[in-house]
Amino acid sequence: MTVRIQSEPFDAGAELDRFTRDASGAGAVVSFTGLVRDLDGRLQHMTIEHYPGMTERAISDLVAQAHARWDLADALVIHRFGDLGPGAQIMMVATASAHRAEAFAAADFLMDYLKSRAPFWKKEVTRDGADWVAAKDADEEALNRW
Amino acid sequence: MTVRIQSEPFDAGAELDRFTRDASGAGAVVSFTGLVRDLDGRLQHMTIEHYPGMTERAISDLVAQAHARWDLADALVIHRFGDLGPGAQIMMVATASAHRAEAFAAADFLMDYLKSRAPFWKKEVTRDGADWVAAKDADEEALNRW
Amino acid sequence: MDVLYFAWVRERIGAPRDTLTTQAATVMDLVEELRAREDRYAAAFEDLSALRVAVDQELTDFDAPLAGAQEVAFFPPMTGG
Amino acid sequence: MDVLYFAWVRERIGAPRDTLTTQAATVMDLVEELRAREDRYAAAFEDLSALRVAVDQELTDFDAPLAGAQEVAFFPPMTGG
Repeated sequence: MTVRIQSEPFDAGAELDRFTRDASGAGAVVSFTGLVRDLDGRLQHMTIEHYPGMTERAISDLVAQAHARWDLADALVIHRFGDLGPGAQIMMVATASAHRAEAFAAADFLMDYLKSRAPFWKKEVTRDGADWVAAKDADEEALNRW
Repeated sequence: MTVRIQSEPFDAGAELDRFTRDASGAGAVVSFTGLVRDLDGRLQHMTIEHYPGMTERAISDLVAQAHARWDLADALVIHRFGDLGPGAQIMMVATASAHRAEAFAAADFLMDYLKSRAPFWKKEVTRDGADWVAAKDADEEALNRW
Repeated sequence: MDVLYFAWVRERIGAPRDTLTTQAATVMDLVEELRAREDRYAAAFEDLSALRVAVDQELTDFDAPLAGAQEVAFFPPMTGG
Repeated sequence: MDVLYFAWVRERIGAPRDTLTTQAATVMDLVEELRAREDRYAAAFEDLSALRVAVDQELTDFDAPLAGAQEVAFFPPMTGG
């Protein structure tokens, strides 16, 4: 298990290659990359705040839950905080399993819970001002799938 | 849409980075990589046969179906044929969307259909001989999800 | 008409393709013609539930018509991905 | 006890944390104490349905006990991923 919370950019492709190499024998690797959307060109940057300490704990706990539910060879979570420009990579999740359905389900589960249960808050800064992104009902409801 | 059927190896990380860069503005990118399992060290190599012409057609058709069902910014399918050693990357799928659920669903759908509806056949060569991999009932049943 | 064979169907028949002229109206008629050719064909087409067929590169059924078809392919259930 | 604020809760209160001594038995008791401090606290805690709370870095409810707690955090619903 790898969980990294960092302000620095990361290279999703290189991370995927390293993860895949280390999980050799797994057969199936699923990755998710989340990017800053440019809001039709209005976005200047996004600021991500987090709760140091709790963030690592909460995510490690989610990964442990994923391992308990699915037959995973390995899992990776990287999440950035700080100021990110349009198009920047915010975070990635990767899962490896002998079975593609398990790798997909675990990555999907981790994303749903990271959205609503890991202590991150996004603020969008545009020329018109700065606004905290509101949590979506759909994201909360997505947790009922699991 | 990119569909590539090739005997040469590919670099999943570099492909993911290029795909993500080209799909900027999408917000969510999901990838799947399929690897040759080593069968507890017994595998010498896997041979993948395909049906040139039909393969490209069938996969382009699946990608078009995915675009019709989900709000996708882009999709990528790369699938190798020929002899592949243990741990080699067999294929990858990537999907990009404004919404993570759509990117996940489309990648999952493409994988289910690539398994059972794209004209590829796998043969495992071990010291004990060579055997065509049998299609699994579970793979056929997975199509009923869609 | 080109008739293509893949995977163990190709191995059992011992060739990747035949080019033939046929009056077969359906895939099933063509299968009967091929079965009558030689034992290796009869062996390859013994259990049709283990076979899939494509006509002009589209998956179809054994009762599909062959009028105008240029390429028919027989193979086991696919195992891609 | 450290009381931490994040996102717009931090902005509304104007500070990322308070260190205080309290006899509050539950999170709700602590909220009442904070509300009574100053208008900016009252404003931050006006609508509890818009807030979440963690005690010692575990998400919990407003009726959770505070016995032995060292760190309480208040924040809006999370928007990670």
